[in-house]
Amino acid sequence: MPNETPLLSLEGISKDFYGNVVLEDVTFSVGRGQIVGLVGENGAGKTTLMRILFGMPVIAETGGFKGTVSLDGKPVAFKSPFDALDAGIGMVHQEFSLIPGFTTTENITLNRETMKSNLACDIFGSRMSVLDRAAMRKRASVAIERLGVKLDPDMLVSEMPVGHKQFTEIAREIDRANVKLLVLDEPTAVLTESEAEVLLASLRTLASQGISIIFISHRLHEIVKVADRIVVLRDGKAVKDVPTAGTTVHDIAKWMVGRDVQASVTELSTCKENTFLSVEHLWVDMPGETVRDVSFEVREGEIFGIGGLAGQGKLGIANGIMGLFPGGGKVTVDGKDIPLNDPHGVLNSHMASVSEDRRGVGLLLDETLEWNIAFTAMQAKGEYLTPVLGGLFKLRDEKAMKKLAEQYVKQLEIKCTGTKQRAMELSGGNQQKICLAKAFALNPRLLFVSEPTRGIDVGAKAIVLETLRTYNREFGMTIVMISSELEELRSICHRIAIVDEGKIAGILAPTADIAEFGLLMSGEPDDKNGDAA
Amino acid sequence: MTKRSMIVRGALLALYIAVGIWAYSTGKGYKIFVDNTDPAVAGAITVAIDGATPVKVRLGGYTGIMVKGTGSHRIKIMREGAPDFIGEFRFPPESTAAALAVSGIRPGSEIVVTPVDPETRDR
Amino acid sequence: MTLKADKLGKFLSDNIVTVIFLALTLVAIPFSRLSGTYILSNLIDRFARSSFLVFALILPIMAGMGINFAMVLGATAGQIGLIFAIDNNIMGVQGLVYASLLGMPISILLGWFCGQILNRARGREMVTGFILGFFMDGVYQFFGLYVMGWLIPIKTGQVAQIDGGGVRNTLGLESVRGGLDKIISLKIGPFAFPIVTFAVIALLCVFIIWFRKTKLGQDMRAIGQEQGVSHSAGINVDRTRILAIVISTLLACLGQIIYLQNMGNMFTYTSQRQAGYFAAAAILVGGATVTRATIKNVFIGVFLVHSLYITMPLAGKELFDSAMIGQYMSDFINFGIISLALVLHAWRNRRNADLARAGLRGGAALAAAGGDK
Amino acid sequence: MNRIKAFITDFGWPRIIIALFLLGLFISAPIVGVKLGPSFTDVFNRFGQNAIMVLALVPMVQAGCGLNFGLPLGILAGLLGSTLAMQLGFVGAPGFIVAILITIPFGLLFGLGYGKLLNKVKGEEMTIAMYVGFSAVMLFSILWLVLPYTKADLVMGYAGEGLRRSISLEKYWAKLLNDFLAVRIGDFVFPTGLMLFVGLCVLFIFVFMRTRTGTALTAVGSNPDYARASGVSVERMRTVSTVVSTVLGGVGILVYQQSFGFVQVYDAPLYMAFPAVSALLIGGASVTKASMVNVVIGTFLFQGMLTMTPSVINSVLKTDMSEVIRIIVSNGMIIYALTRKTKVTK
Repeated sequence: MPNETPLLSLEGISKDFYGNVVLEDVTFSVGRGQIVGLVGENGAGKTTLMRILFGMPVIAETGGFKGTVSLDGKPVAFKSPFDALDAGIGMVHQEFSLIPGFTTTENITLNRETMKSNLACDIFGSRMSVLDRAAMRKRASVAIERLGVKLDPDMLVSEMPVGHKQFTEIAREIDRANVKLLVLDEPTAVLTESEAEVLLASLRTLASQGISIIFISHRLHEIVKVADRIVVLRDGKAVKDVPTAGTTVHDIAKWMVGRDVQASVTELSTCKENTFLSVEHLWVDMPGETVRDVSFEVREGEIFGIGGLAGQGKLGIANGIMGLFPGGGKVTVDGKDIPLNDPHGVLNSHMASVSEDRRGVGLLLDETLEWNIAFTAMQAKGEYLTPVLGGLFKLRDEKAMKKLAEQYVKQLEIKCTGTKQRAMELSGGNQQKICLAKAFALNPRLLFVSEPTRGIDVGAKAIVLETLRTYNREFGMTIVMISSELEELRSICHRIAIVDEGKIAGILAPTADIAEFGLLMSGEPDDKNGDAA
Repeated sequence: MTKRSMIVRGALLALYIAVGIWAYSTGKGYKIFVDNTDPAVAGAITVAIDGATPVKVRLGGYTGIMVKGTGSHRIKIMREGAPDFIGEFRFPPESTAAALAVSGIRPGSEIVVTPVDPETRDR
Repeated sequence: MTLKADKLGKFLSDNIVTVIFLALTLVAIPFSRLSGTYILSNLIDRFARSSFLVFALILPIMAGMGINFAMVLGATAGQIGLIFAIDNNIMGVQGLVYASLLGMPISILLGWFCGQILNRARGREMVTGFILGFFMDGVYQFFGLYVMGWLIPIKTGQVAQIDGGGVRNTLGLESVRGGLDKIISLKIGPFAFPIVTFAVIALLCVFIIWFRKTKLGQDMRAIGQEQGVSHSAGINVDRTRILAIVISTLLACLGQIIYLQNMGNMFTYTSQRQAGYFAAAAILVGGATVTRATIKNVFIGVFLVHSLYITMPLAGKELFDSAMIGQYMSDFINFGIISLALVLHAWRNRRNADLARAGLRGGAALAAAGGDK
Repeated sequence: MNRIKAFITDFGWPRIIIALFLLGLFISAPIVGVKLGPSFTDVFNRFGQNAIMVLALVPMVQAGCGLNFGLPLGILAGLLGSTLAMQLGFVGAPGFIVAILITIPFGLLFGLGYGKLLNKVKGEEMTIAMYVGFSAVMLFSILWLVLPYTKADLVMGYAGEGLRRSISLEKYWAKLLNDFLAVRIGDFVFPTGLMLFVGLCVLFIFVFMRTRTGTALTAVGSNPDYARASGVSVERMRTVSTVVSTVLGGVGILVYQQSFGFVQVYDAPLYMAFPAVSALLIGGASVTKASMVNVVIGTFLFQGMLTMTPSVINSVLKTDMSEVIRIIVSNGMIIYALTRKTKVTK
C-alpha cells in the first residue's frame, strides 16, 4: 500500500467488566482497501472489541476502556454508533436488521432517504419532505452495482432469499457517502455455500475500490480465501497477527483454541459399557440453534460433552430432547423410547435438565428459593404435596419444601439470606446452583446441563463443576454437558462431540489434539482442503 | 432556511388568528325579536330571515330569530290573503339583540330595528 | 380450476370480516322493508357525516400502534370547541371553523399526552388507549360540569343545565347544524349531495396519500414493522409514535365536529365514546387489520356499517316484532365484529408464525430423512 | 428513611394518595355532619357486595392472562342463575343456593370457551377480553328478550314477555346474606353473613392457589417458560384460571344482587369489570401479580372512597362530584398499572 498511515489502528485496547478481563492489550491495524479476518472462539472478545470500535453506550456505562482507536491516524472516541457511522464505519450484523415490508431500495436508503423539500417543511420541519423515489432507486442501484451482484431494487425483503438480504445490508452500508471501513460479523453464517462464494467475491470487489473490511467468521477457509491479514483473538488477547499468505486453516484452528496452559484433567469415573442414551436423527426447531440431524450414544455413568460455536445447534439438542422445542427423531433412554415434544413425559422418565437460559427458563425470579427448587418435582412427580381433610385434596407441603431447599442451600453452598429469599436477588452463580438443585430434586438418572458456568464467577464455577463430578461419581448419574467452553468440557468429560451446522461434526476424546477440536468447530473436515491457502 | 421557516410559521399563526377573528365577527349570532302587534291586520304572520326556515308569529305575540352577523339581512313576511313582503334591514351595531315591529313596516320606508336587552325579552 | 378455488378461498379468509358483514347486511335489507332510495339517500348523508372520523385511525395503525381507541380524546376536544361555539353564539360554517380553531390546540395537547402514555405501555397500546378514553371521560365531565359555569361562565341559557351547574347533557346544535353540508347541497333526484363535506373528505384522502410519501410517513411505516431496526437506523421511534397519535387525535377532533354538525345535536358526555366505537368497527369491517389499513378500508367500512345501522333495527322489528331486539342486535354485531376482527388477526398472526416455522421444520425433517439413506 | 422510600416505590404513590384521601374523608365526616355509623355500615356492605368480583380477577392475573376485562361473561352466568332460580319459584336461602348451583355449570361452560379463545390470542388478551365481554352482554340482551321467562315478577308488565330492566329481589333473597347474623352496635350494622360468605370465597381461592394446580398457575404467570420446562401445560393452566375466574364472577354477581336488592339485566353488566379491576389495582396488585391482601385492601379502599365521597364532598361543596372522582380514580389506576414496568424485565 502506498499510503503509510493505516486507515484504522487499535492500540493497546483493554477492557474489563467489573474486574472480569475481556480484552487485554489488543493491538492491530487495518490498511486502506485491506481485508482483515478476525477469528476467535465465542467469548474471545470479538464482540466487545467491535462494541468499543462503535462507541456502544454499554462500554461507557461499564467504565470505558483503555487504549486508543485511531482513524486515519487521528484518535477518535465515538459516543454512539451513529458517530461511528458518520465517521465512515459501517457494520453488518449477523442478524438481519432490515424492514421486511420494505423494498430493497427502501432498506438501503433507510433513514437516509433522498427528499424533496416543500412548504410543509417550513412549518413542521424536514420530516414533511416528500421522498424522491426515483433518486433513491438510483442510489440503491449504484450501491448494488458496487457490490457486483444482481439485486432487484423493488423486491420486498420479506420475499427475498437469505443471501439477497445479506447483500441488501451490505449495500446499505456502502450507500453511505463516506464509507471507508466495513465490519462484517459472521456474514456467511446463514448463507449457502454458493451464496457465500458470491459474497466473498463482492468483498474483494469492494476492497479493490478502496474500502477496508474487517471480516469476522468462524468458517476458516473463507477467511483464508478472502483476507489479506488474519488476527486471531483468544481469551481477550490478539495472539496472532499474520499475513494470510503461507497460513493454513490448520494453523488458525490451533491458534484459535490452543491454550498456553494445559487444562487440569481430573480423574474420571469409570463408566459402564452399556448404552444409556441413544439419539437417532434428531431434529429440533429451536430458533437460532436449529438441530438438523444429530445421532449419538452415551454410555451409562458417562459425562458426555457437547461443544461447538454459538448458533450451531448444540443447545437445541438438550432443549429438543426435553420437549421444549418442536422436534423429531428417535430418543431412547435405558432402552425405553422417550416421548418427544412432551416435557411432562420426559421429566417422568428419570431425566432432568439445567437450561442455558437461567433467567428466562431456569428460574421463577419473582418467587422464593423453596418454590424454585421444589416446583418441578411437585408438578412432574406430585411430590411435596400433603393431603388435607382426609385426602380430599392436596396442598403444598411448605415444610417439606423448606427442608428440601435448606438441604440444597447447605450442600451446594448457596449464599442467600434464607430459603424465603426471591431468586432474582441472588448472584448469577448462586442462581445457577438453584437451577442444579431444581434438577437434582427430581432424582434423575440422566441430566442435561447447558452452559453451566456461563456468566458466573470462578469460585461458583468450581463448585458447579465439582458438584457435577460428585453426582456422576457417587450416584452414577449420566450427564450430558453442553458448553461453549472447550477447556471446561475437556476437564470433565469422557468424550466430547462437536456440533457444527446442526450436525455432529465429530466425537473426540478430551485428550485429542486441540487443533482437531478447532477444525471440527470451523466445519473443516480434517482430511480435505486443510491447506487451501 | 430558518428565517424562511420563521416567516412561514409566523404567517400561519397570523392566518390562524385572522380566521378566528373572521369566524367570530361574521359568525356571531344575534337575536331579532319580531313583534306581531299590528292591530290593523288581524291574524298570524310567517317570517323568514336570510332564507331560513319560516317561523309563525301569532297575533299579539313575538318570536326570537337568530341571525348571523351584523350588517344587512333580508326579511320575508308572509301573511294569508296578502302579498309577501320582502325587505332589508340592518342590525344595530354594538348590540346583541334587537326588536323589529312588524306594525312599523311601511312599504318603501326603512325598517326600524331597535336595540333591546336580551335578558328582559327572552322567554 | 383448483387454483381458482384456492384464490377464492384465500380472498374469503383474508376478508372474512367484511364478507360476514356484507352477508348480514344483505340479509337485513329485505327484512327491513326499506326502499333502495331511502337506504341510499341515508347512506350518502351518513357517509358524509362519519368518514372523516374513521380516517383518524389510519396513521396509528400504520405506525404499528393498533387501533387508536384513544381517538375519543380528539373527539372530546372537538366537542369542547363546539360547546364554546354554541355558547358564544357563532353560527353556521363560521361556528364550525371557530370550534375547530379552539379544538385543534386542545386535541394536539391531548394527543401528545396520550402518545406519552402509550409509549410507556408498549405492547398493550390498544387496551391502554381504551382505558385512556374512559379516563378522559372523567376529566371532561369535570370540565363540563364544574369548570364550565364556575371558572368559565356560561353565557347562553341553552348551554347551561337547568339548575345552573355546568353544561347540559344534550346540547342542541341548531345554530351550526349543516354548517358544512348545506353550503352547497347538490340535489340529484331524491339524493342530496353535501358537496363541501365531500370536498373536505376528498382533501383528507389526498392528504393521507401525500403523507404516506413523506419522510414522516415512511418512518411511521418503518416503525410499524420493526421498531428495533428503525431505532438502530436512527429514527426517533418514540417521537414518531407520538406524532402519529397527535395527528390521529387532531383528525378525530375535526371529524367529530363534522359528525356533529350533521347530527344537529350532541350528547355532551357520551357522543365522543360513540365516535370511538363506531370508528373502530368501521375500519375493521372495511377489511383493515390491526397492522394494515388503507383508504379503501375506510370507505367500505363506513358504507357497510351504516347499511347495517339503517336496516338492522327495522329488520329486527319486522322479524321479532321488537325494535329493541334490532337495537341490541346492531350493538351486538358492532362489538362482535370488533372482537371477531381482533381474534382473527391475533389468531392469523400465530398461525402464520407457526406455518413459517413448520416450513423450517419440514426442511429439518427432510434433512433427517435424507440422512437415513 | 431508605426503607420508607422503598416501601413507597413498592406500594406506589397513587395507592398512598387514595388511602390518605379516604382517611381524610373519615376524619372530616363527623366535622361536616356526616354520621360515621351508617357510613361504616355502608362501607362494609359495599365491600362485601363487590369483594368476590374483585377476587374473581386474581386467578387470571396470577396465571399471566392479565386483567380480566371479560368478567361480564361470569356475570352473565350469574344472571342466568338468579333469573332461572326465580323463574323456577325458589325463594329465600334455597333460592340463593339454587341460583349458585345453576350459575356454576354456566360459568364453567362460558369460562371454558373463553379460556380456549384467550389461548388463541396470546398477547392481545385484554383488548379482546373487553370486546368479547361487550359482545356477550349484547347477545344476552337479546336473549333476555326472547327467552321464555313467564313469572310475572320477572317479565315486563305490559308485554308479558322479556325480562324487566331491573328485577326486585324483595320477595326472593334480598339482603339474605347481609342480614344473616347481622350485629347491631348503635347505628352501625355489621353484615356478618355477608362477611362470612366473602371470607369463605377468599379461603377457597387461598386454598386453591396452594394446591398443585394453583401453584402451577402462579408459576405460569411468573414465568411460562419455566413452567413449561417443569412439565406444566401452560395452555391448560390458563384455561383453568379463566374458568375459576368466570365461575367466581358469577357467584360474585349473585352476592352483589342480594345486597343491592335487584337483578339488573340488559346492558347493566357492560362496564362492571372496570370497578373490580381498579379495586384490585388500588389494593396493590400489578398486571401480573395479585394476592388476597390486594383484594381486601383494594376493595375496602375503593368502595370506601365511593361511599364516603358523595356524603362528605356533597355536604361540603353542595355538588355531587363523586361520579367524576370515581371515573378519574378508577381509570387512572388502570392506566397507572398498564404503564408501570413489571418487576421482571427481560
